[in-house]
Amino acid sequence: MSSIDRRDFLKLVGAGGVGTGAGFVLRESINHPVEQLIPYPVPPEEFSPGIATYYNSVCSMCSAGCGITVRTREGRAKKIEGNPAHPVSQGRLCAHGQAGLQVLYNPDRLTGPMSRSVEGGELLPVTWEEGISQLAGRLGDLRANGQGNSVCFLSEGVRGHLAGLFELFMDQLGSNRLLHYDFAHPQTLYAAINRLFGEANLPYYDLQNTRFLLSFGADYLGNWISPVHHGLGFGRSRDGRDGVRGRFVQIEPRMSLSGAAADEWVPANPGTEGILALGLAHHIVNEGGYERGDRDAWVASLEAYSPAAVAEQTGVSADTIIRLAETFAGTQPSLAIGGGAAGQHSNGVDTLVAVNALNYLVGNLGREGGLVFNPPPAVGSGANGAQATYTSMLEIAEDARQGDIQVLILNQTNPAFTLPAAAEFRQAIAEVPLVVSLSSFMDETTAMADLILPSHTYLEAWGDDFPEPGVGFSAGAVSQPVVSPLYNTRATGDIIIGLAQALGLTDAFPWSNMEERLQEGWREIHARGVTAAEADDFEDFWTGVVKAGVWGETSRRVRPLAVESGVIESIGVESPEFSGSSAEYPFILHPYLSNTLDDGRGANLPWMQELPDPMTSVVYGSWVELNPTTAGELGLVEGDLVEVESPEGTVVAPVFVYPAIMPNVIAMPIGQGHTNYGRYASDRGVNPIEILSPQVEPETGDLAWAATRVRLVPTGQRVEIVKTGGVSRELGREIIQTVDAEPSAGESAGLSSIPVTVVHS
Amino acid sequence: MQGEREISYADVNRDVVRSLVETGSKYYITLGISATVTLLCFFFPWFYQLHYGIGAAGMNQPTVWGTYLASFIFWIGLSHSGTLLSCVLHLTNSEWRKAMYRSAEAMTLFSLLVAATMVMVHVGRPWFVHWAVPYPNQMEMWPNFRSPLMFDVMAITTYLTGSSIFIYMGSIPDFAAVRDRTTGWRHHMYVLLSLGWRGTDTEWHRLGWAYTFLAVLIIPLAVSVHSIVSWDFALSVVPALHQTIFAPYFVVGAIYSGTAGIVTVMYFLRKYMNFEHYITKLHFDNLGKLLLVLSLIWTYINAVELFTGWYSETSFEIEALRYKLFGFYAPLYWEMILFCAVAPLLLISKRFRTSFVPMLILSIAINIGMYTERFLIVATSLSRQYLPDSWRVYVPSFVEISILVGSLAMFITLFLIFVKIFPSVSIYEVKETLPEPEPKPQTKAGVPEWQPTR
Amino acid sequence: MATNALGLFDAPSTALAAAGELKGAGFDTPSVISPIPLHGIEEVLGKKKDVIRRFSFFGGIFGALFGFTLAAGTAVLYLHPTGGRPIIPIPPFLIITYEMTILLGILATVIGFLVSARFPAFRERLYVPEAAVDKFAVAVSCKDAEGYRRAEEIMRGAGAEEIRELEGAD
Amino acid sequence: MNVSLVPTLKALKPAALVVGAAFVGLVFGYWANATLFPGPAQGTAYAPEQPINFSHKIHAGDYEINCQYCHTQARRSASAGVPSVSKCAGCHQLVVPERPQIRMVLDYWENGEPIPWVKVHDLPDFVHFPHKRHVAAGVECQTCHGPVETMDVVSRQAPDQMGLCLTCHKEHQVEFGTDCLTCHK
Amino acid sequence: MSFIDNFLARWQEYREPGYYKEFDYAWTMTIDLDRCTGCEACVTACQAENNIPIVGERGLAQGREMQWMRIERYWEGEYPDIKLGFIPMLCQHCDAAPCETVCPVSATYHNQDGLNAQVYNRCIGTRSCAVYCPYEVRYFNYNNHHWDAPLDEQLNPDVSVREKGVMEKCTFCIQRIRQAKDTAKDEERRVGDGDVQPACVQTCPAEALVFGDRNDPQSQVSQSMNDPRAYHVLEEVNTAPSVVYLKKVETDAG
Repeated sequence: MSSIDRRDFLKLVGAGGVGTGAGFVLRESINHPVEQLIPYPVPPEEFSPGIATYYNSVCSMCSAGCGITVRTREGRAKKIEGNPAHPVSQGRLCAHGQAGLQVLYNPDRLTGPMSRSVEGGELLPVTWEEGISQLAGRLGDLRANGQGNSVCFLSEGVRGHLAGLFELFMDQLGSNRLLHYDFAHPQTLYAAINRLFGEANLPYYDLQNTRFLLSFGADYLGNWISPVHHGLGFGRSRDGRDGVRGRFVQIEPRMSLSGAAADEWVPANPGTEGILALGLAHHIVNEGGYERGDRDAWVASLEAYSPAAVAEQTGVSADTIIRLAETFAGTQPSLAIGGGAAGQHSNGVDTLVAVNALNYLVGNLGREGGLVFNPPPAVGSGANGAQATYTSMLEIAEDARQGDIQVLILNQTNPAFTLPAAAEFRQAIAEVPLVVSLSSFMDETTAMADLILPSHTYLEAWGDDFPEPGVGFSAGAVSQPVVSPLYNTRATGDIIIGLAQALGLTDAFPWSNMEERLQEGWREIHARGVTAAEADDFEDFWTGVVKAGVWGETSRRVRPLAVESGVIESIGVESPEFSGSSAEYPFILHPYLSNTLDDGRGANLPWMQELPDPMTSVVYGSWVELNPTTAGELGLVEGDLVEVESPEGTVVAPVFVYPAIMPNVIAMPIGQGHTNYGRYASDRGVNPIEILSPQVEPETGDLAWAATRVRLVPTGQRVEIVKTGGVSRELGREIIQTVDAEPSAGESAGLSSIPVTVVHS
Repeated sequence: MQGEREISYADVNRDVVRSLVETGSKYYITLGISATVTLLCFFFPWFYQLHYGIGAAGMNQPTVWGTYLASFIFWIGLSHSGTLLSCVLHLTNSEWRKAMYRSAEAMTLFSLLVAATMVMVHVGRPWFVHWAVPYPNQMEMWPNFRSPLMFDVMAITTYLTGSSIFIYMGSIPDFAAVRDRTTGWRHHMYVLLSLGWRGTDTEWHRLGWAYTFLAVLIIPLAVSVHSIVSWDFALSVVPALHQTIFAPYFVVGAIYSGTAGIVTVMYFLRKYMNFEHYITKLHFDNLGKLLLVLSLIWTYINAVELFTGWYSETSFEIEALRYKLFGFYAPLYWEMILFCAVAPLLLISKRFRTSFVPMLILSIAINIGMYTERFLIVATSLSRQYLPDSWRVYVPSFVEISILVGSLAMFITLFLIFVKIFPSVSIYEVKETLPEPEPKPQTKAGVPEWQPTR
Repeated sequence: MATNALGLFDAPSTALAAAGELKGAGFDTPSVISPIPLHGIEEVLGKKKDVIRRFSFFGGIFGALFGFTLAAGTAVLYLHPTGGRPIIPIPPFLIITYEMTILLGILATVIGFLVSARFPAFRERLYVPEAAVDKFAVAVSCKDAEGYRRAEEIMRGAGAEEIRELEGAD
Repeated sequence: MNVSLVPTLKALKPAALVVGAAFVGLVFGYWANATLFPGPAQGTAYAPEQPINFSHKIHAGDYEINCQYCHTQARRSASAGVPSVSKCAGCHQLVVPERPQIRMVLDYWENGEPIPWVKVHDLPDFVHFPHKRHVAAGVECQTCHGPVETMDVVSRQAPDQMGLCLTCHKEHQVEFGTDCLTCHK
Repeated sequence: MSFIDNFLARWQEYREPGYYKEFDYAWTMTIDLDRCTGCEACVTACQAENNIPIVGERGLAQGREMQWMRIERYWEGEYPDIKLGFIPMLCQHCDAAPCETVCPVSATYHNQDGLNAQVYNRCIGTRSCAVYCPYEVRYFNYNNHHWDAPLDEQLNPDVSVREKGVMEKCTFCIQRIRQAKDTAKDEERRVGDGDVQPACVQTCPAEALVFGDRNDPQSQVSQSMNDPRAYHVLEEVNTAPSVVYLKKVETDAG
């Protein structure tokens, strides 16, 4: 075949051409996209590309006030870690604190001021100037006509100079309606401490040096007061000391995280914890060889609480009571703490008084491993001052209905979610002509606002915090912006100052922004000159504090071992009252703060939604916890949807058979059931707070949120509960191995082992 | 052979060539349907999975293996009787093999191909599977030959090569025969395939030897292949999988399902390719006996597995056992027992063995049972491992099921194409089974001209 | 000039008989073309020696070496210690060795077959299509016309149906 | 007769030729694309057009400005860093501000905009390449980036491929230089 | 043929089980179960540090959680005397790891620091390692994961984001180890005790987790490994883990 004819030749050329094209396209298709190198117009001083920079600040995810260290790269926050220098967190941090990043980078953040042009109309973006002037105008008029008091300011619990700023602003307006509202604020504990010891602030519970801890319903490792610090204490008390191993006993109707960690879990009927405490007291005073002068008084007021009688009411056997009493008195130092649901019954304050009195009886006041009294915080009156009780919230609502409230300013607090439906707070807000929200998220309450002036998140703003309760000495920290603001938002302090200036209150508010306010405030602290080693120049002091992220005084208070007069005589705990008849509503509802979502504020953080509940491993969603026997009687299994019906309403949630809960109690986690609050939170699970009956603790007027009776109505439907765990039984596989405790002896480490950062210049 | 009527050498050629060149509309319809199903049920879902990720399937943590792997083992298993059986029977030169071995080997070939595609479907990043092939590259990386999976790669490559060569060698004389009777592109094709075969005594002699050596080599290979597949599981430390008996268990299971597969294929060949004279009751009878034996061995091994598990009295083994027998997948388990251990006992009766439709149904039932077995091996053990708090059941997703169906269709499609290219009954070996032609009385008449059937 | 006599028989027996006589008559060993392998042909035409076995054997040996070298060699080229095993563990590598032995054994066998049977055929060779159906052909090469006549005679005697004179080698 | 393969092969030759031609075309086309338009995909001689015709030849070559004068991060950080616009402006407000290209730089500077340089060497995201360590080890920039000081337009000299790293690491017996985790994150 | 010579010369070495006679650093973690409170701070810390995706409710319902560090919980007894134990479960970095041998492409192997390395970009997704791992700590990317902007701003640039079809697991925060080694190298010293801590160890409020180099007898981790309570989970599988658990202490009532 010497020569190929024309047709063949063309064929070949054609084939070759097609092939070439194909090859060309092939390479083109696997080519990477072009990438670019974008330089800074001006190189930033604080950081250089590829190298991490660390900023110290304060965590605001809960009220504990842990010091944090934020790792940033290229000006973006990448990771939050505990600040090793901070006495509360000491380099550690809880899951919640870690998730702070998702508050900052939350896709559902409010990106700028918005206003409702017409009543019930759309929220439309406005400029800050417009927003501020709109509000300032309204406030100006009211102030001018002496109606300043018709302005109400509802904030989340804030401390330090921001709290001061709020107070200043409000009385410049001539209003006394400034309230901090947090669902979980331990109102009753404050009252109890006050009645018992005449202290305005909570004492420091020194877990890490105690050798025997009795916790009455306080989930100190979950979310009671300062979980991270308690965690440290727990760990060190357990294994931190040679030969000494702290023992922990948890008394509560439903096993909490702390209950699981404890060596012993004692279920006691809801609301009878105080009675149980007095039972212990009775034994200590009568058989415990109690010698102090006031013995007779004790005997007198305690005689109704013989272990036998108490056993009767609490459902805890007399032997157990006596055993606990003896160990408590015998193992020194020992510590009794109370809180959580135990303090949220009709007898809340009495209960906590009784519990804390135990510490007095064994002489654990103001000493290591006991109850250490805090000095007043370096700035402000402390956390309890402005805190709203349920009753005061009801008053606000009532005033709103009366039309006495013209302007309602909300700061990061979400009463529409955290108040029972019975409070009819939503309806009340609707009555207020101008509702303003400074929240960073579109939560249920903000959704009802007419004007939204979104604040920075805590990672973008200046601020300071003085942990309350402290750690036995007064400490504080400055929180600084770790990233430049993502959106068109402003620091809460700046908004207030801005408002004040717009109102012409320049002489009361001479500062141009929060940072200045802080510096001035810290000047005073510096001037007090009580810091351990003092930097003589304020600038150095200031930079030092900001760098270290913490400041502290080493001075401790010495306080006589005594209780307020008349307390002993008046001591006693009524049996708890519940709404609804036990016949109609056989179960007691035990709501508890979700370990992952807190009181619901964590629900918009995907990490928190995906973090399995430690006890049940459930993610995303709500559930109802039932004792296996109860479930058996009702013929319910995991996943069956039931109506939880209280006198106040009904919620529907799937059953989770929970092995460690009393048969007459059902438990539900608080936190889910948002209707707004972003893509991760909204329309997920149910909110048990809604069906709580408006039972109040008479002394404080705080909501007795553990005092609701309910009944269960199976719906016949079922759902698959989404959880990460499989079968939570070991089946003898010795995965978690154990040894028996060896008798502990030896002495404990000193309280001074808590590091106090000394600021050098 | 005992066909209903005597057939001559010429008949054989005629019938076989007919089966190749004469194609009815029924064939095309079947082919069309199976091809379409392959496209819709295999390739579309697969492309979706490539786009979305393995998440398209129902697998989860910790059950990270699912039906894809089960199918893989199933197809590998199915491949096991063809060539292996053919080899054994060749060496023991049993007559009855000769009519059926060609299609049996074809089955091996195609089920292997399908198995290979199942691997592609199974892995998370199929676009990188070439990393499992030892070739020099700029990364200076090589596969890890310590891995059971690499044993697999090697074994299956070898097996695929081996069986395709085996089936081809056996067909050369037939290609030659067909070559002379065809025209056009078919002729060209067969000219190439037959390599110029003539059938001289030398050529026959060489072929005979080569064929025997191949048979000798392939038998141990086939055994090793399924042992190695079993080691993918047995070399792990997973309670129900870490078992010494797995290799023989898998091999027997493979031959078992494979033999059942042959019965199925035989039935259809006989019915739709009009090979009634070549594939007869005899074959079904023999295959039936084989099946019976295999089912007994298989049952025995199952019993042994359960017994040792039970006897161990460790939480892990006991749980695995309990879960298999009474757990979430128990219905499947008992279905498997019914189909693979109980039903085959019918084969004791000769009437059953020699009646076609019942045999067909049984063979299909057995393979359903065997697929279940493979599925259970994966599912029950992986969903019940060491840490109870990580236990979770696994349910196949729609995509997985569709791909399973699709793979079956793919197998059928390949087979349909095969029967039109390869003489699906071996011409020369069938002739060997016929009585030798006797010399005719002398006639001066020349050789009658042979008419190619067209 | 050389030529071939090719006789067609319709039974193996007669064909073999013819082949035997031809051999006896001093012709070079004739070749028998048949549709099936003929038993007893060796008695007639003498044993053929077979080379394929050598191919298979040495292929296998080479495969074994290759297999182990592949496994061990690549393992040391880039060290990836795994699971507390040595870089070169024997048992797993024996499996690779085993597989490679068989693979190369098979390939060698095929080559052996092709070589020894002289495939593929590029030149035309002696062939009659009928021999692929039901005829048995005996082909013998004859030096001259005389030789051809004798071959024809013998085959007719043996009962050939037809004799063809064919040019060309073997 | 007719057992030979030759006639068939002859018959099939045209078809074979066509297929062959198509294949050759495929290879050629791929090669052509690779040589004519060497994209950011691996390979050498990729020299994209930059927003400004910055010449390393003039700066690094003729004026012998040290690489790290502009790429300051190279010795401190994983990324070598591309100079900020202010750095360019710093000199060029005084030096030849009138030239059109320089004008463009100054415009960027005055508008406070970054210059969108196009990446020439682009390592995959799963690779951890700390310039710092390599500078510290005394590796010349040119080893990987080629004789930049002679380039008016920077082009990729080394294929950004694993083999390259390995060869060098082996050559210099880098401690654990072939451990995957040394480079892969 | 230098290659062959080399090969023969080092034959002994290549026959050494586990290859490494001694690790350069032997990174080890001890977990004190008596301290662990199950608060799961470690879980979130890990998620934040290692770009672990947000799987979403659907994904979790399908059982495809991604927690390199997870907490397992085991109930013991029945109401009222019932106990709940927590055990953090993460990659045990076994020195005889079943997962390593099975990978056909050497995407996972044991490196000179005793780390069980997982090279994401080499993984082809056969998932065999997850099957072979008795601790169930290998997690597979069933699909590409997505971070709603601006959540992606949080992603750690030192850790690659894994694509679909890739197996992933705890690395003992290799990026931190790398960083520590880098600094140490600058200061011409070895990495000291406490220089490097994985995110989980760093954040654990109860200080239940300790991390360090067990080659250094002075290191905190070596100390706590000597605790009589030390044990390995699933000892019987004989995987020689680098994670050591300290037994939980049981106290009889009173």
